[in-house]
Amino acid sequence: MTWILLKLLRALVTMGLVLTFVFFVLRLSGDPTLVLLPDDVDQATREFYRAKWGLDAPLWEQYTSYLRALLQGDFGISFRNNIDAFQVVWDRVPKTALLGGTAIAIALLIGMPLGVLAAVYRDSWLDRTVMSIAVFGFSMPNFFLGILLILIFSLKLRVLPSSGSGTWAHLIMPAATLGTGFAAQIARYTRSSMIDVLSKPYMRTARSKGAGLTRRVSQHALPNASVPVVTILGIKVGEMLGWAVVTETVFAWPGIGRLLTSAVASRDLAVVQCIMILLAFTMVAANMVVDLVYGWLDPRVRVGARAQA
Amino acid sequence: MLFSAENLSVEIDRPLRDPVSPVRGVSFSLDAGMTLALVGESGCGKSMTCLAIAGLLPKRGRISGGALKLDGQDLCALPENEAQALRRRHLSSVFQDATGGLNPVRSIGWQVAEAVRLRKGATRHEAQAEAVRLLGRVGLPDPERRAREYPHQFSGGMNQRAMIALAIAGNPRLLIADEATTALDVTLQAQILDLIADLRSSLGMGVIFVTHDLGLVAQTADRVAVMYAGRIAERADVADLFAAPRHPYAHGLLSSLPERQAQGGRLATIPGTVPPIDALPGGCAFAPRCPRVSDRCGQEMPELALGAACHHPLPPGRAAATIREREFS
Amino acid sequence: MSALDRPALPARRWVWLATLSRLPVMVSVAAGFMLLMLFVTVFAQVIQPYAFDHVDLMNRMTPPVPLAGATWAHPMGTDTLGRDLFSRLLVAAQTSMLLSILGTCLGAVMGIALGFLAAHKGGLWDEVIMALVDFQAAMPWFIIALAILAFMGNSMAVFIAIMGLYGWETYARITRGLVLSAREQGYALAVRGLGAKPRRVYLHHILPNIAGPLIVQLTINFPNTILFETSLSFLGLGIRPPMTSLGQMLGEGRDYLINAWWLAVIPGLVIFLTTLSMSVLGDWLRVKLDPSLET
Amino acid sequence: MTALLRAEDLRKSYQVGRGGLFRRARRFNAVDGVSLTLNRGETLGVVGESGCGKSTLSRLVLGLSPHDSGEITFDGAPLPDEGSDDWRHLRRRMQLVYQDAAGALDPRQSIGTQIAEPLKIHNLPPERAEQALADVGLPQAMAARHPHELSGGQLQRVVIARALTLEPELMVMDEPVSALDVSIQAQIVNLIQDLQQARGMAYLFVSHDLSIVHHVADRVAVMYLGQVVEEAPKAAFYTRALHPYSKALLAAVPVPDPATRGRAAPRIGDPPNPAAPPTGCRFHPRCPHATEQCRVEAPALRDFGGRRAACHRIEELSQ
Amino acid sequence: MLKRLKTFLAATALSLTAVLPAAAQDDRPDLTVAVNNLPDSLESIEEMGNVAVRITYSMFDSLIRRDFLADGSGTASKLVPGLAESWTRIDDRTLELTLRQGVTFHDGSELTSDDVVFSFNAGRGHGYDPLIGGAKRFMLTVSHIEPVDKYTVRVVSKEPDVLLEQRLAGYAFWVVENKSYLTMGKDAFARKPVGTGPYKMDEWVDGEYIRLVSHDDYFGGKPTAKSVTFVQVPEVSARIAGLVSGEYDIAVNIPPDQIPVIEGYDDLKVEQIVLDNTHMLVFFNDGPTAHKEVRQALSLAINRDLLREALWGGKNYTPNGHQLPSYVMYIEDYPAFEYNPEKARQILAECNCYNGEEIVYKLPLNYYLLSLEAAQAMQQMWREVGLNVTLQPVENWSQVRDPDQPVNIRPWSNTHRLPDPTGSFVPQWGKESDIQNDAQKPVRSWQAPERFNALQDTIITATDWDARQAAYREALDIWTDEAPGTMLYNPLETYALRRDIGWKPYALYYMDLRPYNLTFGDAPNN
Repeated sequence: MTWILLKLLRALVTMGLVLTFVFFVLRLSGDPTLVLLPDDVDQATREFYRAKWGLDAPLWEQYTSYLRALLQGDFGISFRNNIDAFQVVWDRVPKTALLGGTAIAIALLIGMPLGVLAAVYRDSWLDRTVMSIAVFGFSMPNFFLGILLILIFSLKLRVLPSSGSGTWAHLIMPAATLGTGFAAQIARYTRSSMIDVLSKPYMRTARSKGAGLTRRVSQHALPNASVPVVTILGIKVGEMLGWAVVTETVFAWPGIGRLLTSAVASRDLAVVQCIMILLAFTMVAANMVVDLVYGWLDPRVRVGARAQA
Repeated sequence: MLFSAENLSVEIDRPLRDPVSPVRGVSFSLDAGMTLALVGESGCGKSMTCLAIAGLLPKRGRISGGALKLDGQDLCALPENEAQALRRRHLSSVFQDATGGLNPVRSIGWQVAEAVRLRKGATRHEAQAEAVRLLGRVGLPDPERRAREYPHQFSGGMNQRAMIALAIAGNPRLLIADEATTALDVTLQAQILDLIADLRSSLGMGVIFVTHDLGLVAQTADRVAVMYAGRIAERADVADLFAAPRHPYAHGLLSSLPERQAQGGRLATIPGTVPPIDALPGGCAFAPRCPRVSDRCGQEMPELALGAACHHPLPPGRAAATIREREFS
Repeated sequence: MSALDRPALPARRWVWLATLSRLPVMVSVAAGFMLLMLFVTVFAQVIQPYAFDHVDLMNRMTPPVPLAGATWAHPMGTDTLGRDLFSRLLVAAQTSMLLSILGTCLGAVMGIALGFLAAHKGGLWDEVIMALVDFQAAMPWFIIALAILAFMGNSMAVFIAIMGLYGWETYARITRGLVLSAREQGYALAVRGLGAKPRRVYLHHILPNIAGPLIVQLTINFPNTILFETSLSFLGLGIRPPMTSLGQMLGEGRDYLINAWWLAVIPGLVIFLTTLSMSVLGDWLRVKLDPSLET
Repeated sequence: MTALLRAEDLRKSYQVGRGGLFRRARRFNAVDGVSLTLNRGETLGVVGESGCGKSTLSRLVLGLSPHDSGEITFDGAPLPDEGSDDWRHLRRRMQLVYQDAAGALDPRQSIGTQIAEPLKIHNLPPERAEQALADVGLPQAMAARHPHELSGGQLQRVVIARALTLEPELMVMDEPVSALDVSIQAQIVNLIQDLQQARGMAYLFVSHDLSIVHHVADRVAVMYLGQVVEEAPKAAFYTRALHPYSKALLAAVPVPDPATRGRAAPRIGDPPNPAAPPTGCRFHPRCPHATEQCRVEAPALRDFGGRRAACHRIEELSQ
Repeated sequence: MLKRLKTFLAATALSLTAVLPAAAQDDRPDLTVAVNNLPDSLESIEEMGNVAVRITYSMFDSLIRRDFLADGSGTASKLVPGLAESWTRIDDRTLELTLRQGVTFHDGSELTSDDVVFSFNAGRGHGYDPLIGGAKRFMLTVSHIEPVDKYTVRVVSKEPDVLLEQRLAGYAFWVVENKSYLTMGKDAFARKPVGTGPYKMDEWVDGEYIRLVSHDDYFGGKPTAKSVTFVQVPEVSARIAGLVSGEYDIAVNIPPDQIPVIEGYDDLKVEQIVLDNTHMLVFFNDGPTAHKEVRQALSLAINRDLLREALWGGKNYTPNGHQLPSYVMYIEDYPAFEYNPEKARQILAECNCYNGEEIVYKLPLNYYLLSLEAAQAMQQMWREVGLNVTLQPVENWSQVRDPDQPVNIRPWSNTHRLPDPTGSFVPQWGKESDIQNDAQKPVRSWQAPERFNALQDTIITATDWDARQAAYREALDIWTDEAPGTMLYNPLETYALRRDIGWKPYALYYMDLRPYNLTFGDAPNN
């Protein structure tokens, strides 16, 4: 149990650092009333709102009261529309989760099998083809791929909607855009991990038992090879969140990423902070989930063992 | 005769270069309940021979000639799947790195049970019970509990025992032990050797025992094949070899053992180093290092005759200890 | 000892130069493209036919050459203000390359230095540096960068600092691991046992031996940095007018996707080809320099 | 004459894994109270199985890793602090050769550069490099090569040559021939012995191979789980070992003589986890002669006329 | 006389709306509008931005309605009855209005004078949390509104105000439902307002869309769409792509460059209008631009014709002076803004006050349509007369106005909210204005001549139109000479929509979706 506590403690420290960092960087960056209030509002009005949003107190006090509020689950009020900031953010979570989840599913369902095939048939034409596609896949900038897809499927062929999130048809292009690079990376990692595992002595043992190729791959190699892939998956969550912002912007997908860009543009401090904390929490949580999965996949992971990146 | 290798050759393809032959025309035979030791220095082809027999050659490797006869059936002549089925039923291997040879994410019991199922086609439940029995048979205390544990929870010796349990699942007739005790401490090694000997006699297995340690050969083998550069240099009964090696290489090896030296004196040595497998000299591969070399050796490959592949073998029955050192300097 | 701990391939320092003549086609093409990009980076101002910001309102959005209505005066056409797209592309590529090189180098230098420090000092130093690494890794840096740039306002210094901070933790982690394992085994230990001072051990022995994996990491990181820069500029938060970068051009061109698709597609293609070339080169280098890291 | 090297009650522990939030990390005593002496020109063989602490010991006595407690004196003076100038100067007098010769050489530098490196470090005349290469029987042409172009035996010669350039008084040989083939092993053993005769160096010869130690050593110390359980002149040890572990060890060695077959291997079970050594006598769970006293009380290393052993029951068993 | 005419017109308008055929029943289409942004609040008194009035115009009605389509242009400023059937001037400070009877709010309650009084009095407006004073500026002269009986109210101004009727037809004078406002509270009401308009709130998903559904009891007839959804699509290309792929029926805020694209599709068309809004430049009284001559040169160097031609396809215009042709007292012969680089150079040479110092033009990104493009083009124009202008695009206004950083020029836009200088010129440039009282850094304030400010008083309070016009002309002269800023052009607002939708845009950002301006199928006004 100790190591779970330790993990939690580390996570808490990291979270604390993140939110402190975010708080100070954002607070030090200028006066939100200048953005949020109309251009020609008088000074008294500005003061009123500064007081209302708690921007008039000394920075240190703002910080402590912010922390105090956070501990009570209060993320503050969105400056823009007076709604609970957490609510504003939380409303968008399902959309981003749907997009990210689909992208991860695409990545795993396409990337893993391709990586396995490439490794098993190493140096064959299949391997070379898969790996070439993978290099293309992860070199392709997300925003460029998105734009090309829009150009082809929305503007030329007029078959898929280019923006919004109403139906499953809306999901296709954003998820494909977000999932492609990811799938390519997963394919590469799976391949290298599989190649590593396939050369391990226990694979020879399995062969000497008379286990067939399918059995060797599915029962012996894959459980071992998926361990580093899962780790990578955890690490890549953060990267994916970044890409999600871009993808959501390109496809006007109303998720966290879009909320972030608009909140950032309008200096909605409470919302931006809430998003940052949520994202950092997601990454920390993802890493913990990875640790758990890791332990489940690999019995060697024991007390205090530290996952190697 | 349980098993024989006849003129076995192995080729390994290399990218952008000519293939190499780490095993070139190796022949030996083995009866049930007997131990044959394959001995030689690193790179002599002994492990590759084992892999060829077990059908575990690396992807680029293949048997390029000869026959492998198990109960008279030639594994090389059979279709691939039939040969593999025969191997699966009758043949198994134990390798040096037991801990690496076990799958780290599967329990010991699962792995042994899998071998049982693959070899005998038992049900999951039966296989599990059989696995526990086998683990007990190889001397693991509390096999019920141990079966649920993973390789990393075992010591090296326990893992080697588990590997042996895995290897004897389904009562194979031929066991290949490739440097099976090399990584173990001497006190453990002795015990594992005892275990293998015990199993051999109780199960009536033939054992091919691959090692570089002449001490082990002396202690375990009935017959010995000394390999050098992919070929058998000498093939003899163990007592004969140690009493009077006929091939100069075998003789050199034995002489360089500290046990066979006068105390405090210099050790006998074989000058030079083993040639790389892709740059063998013409004729006898040992010729450049051989004290008995003649012109003929550089041109003509010696055939294995009367147990030694040498144009100038040492006379039979002559005690090795009496050979004077100057012959090798 | 895992495969990662093993020292890099022995003394093949110049072998890759010798094998340059028999490179795979893909690698040669990629290398050629990167050389072209480097040439542009250095000489953009020399080869540009027009000033990149020269506005010509009467010649707006002329198409690139193979298309109808194109002129050789503007082989890639002009943008919404009649500026020569080819010239802009040169300068944009220059900016993006410079920023990415600068960012990569900053990150690498910082990461490698901290990695060495953590490995050398150990103890509290190590703990603190690794905590920073964990912290950096736990932050969605792209998103933080976005917020910082939007809130702090964009200045070149801030932008470069943010790019430099991107990815340093990977270098730190890798360097620390490599140094620790290199130091604990073999040659480094032996040289220390001969009485060499740490400086000699690190500079003469460890650094050359871990350079391979680090260079490989550099090649992995570089395309990411390009994407980082272009993504931010694409979102309008990085390089901004009147300056230009590839991402900024693409972002600007996005609004004209329907009537002037080339405004977005040409810079997008250049970004794609750059990252692709770098990845191809990186893969090849990785096999050459550090077989243990093959992915 | 003072001993060249003297170690008193040396202890060294390593941390196993990471500590928990509410628990301190377990420590593993790799070397636990070892005392030994080595005279000039003498060879002390240290034998034991993997994990017994013999390699750790070899690094401790050289000062290459700091010890937790105890005392090491070299030529009458305590070892200076690791990394200090004195410590660095002392390198000239004591050198290490160990099993992994390929690892001990920088893969990126030529043999010549590497052999000359200690001379550069200590400002010694560069000619010594050539001499050293000749001393280990390698042609001068080797100097231009890189490590990956050499065979295992040649690499080990290079490592020895590099150590020789400093003309040390003490060489610690940690399994110097274990990785080599039998025929090459013999070459290196001969070389090591020749050098000792020529230069009068003292060797601390660490090995798991009892026959090689038998061949090279003057005295033998047996280690078990971090402790010396027996120390004796070679002849006495090989003819009549006192400690039950020494006996088991000797009995387990496969003798290359088929005539000796049929000896039963000592059934002493698997070694315990070194990180959690047994109480009392550390050998007691595997000892056929263990008593209640052995379980509880750790035996001291006692003197038996020129030899030492740590066992409660030596008197009874030797009768 | 005037009063009677208005009543007549109002009656005609009413009869016209009544005569309009009732729209189809359940098969009315759902309308989807892709908008660049959604507002944060729908409380019209608080949120008066472009993105808000576009939506609130469909949810509320004003007492008097400005009929933009009176001449079919979308820029007309004719006043017609709204919620008030008729109105009469009691004196020059009091206007009495008679409410239409039987008008129902979205919640089913009937419109009475209580609602009107509440909408403009202390409960809301000035009295209630009046801090965001978007509305306050247009109510400047209004003292209070009082009920006479259930269907009659009186609007009283503090001073004589000839524009009272126009004000009532303008921004923010939308009537809300009294009781629900008080029960819900302002914040909740801002999310789900209750008005009399043709469409009522259905669902609001922040950052995604606002969906309104038909208010079938609308007094102006049954709305022609079953629902109207405003979908937030900030990117131009995405709006167009969505329109092309059939997701949206109307896309707003289309840059002029995209017009040929839209026209390239058979099933799409564009509707354009030049807005009652002028893109401006403000020259701060700070650094090089503290010199009047530099400011004049900056203005003279701008080739407005070229900018309009290149950026706006020549479809918009630059006003002659700070006024619009639709102004009641439009000065038709007022000279246009001059483009004369020669003269600019000459002024600079003669004044001896400018030696190539850096002039900083800071502009917020993505704020005014094409402002960045215009800025880059103008930079080159300025360079040609020797003015060294640096462009600094920034994130937001606070960076533009950062008191610690140099800034000499910033972009601006002036909306002409009333067809009169008091609707724009006076509040934006007068003595109370931010231009003359820079809150960030007072030294940047325009030091307007006293005469200018005195003339402003006349414009506000005089009731004699000729006196007002004379004062206005003189003020414009001073303004042009002093050049605290200059005008560029009025932007063109372009809507792209399905060809079978009949709908016309207005010169303000209102989207009028009332039955008379929204038809499907064979459009009568097409």
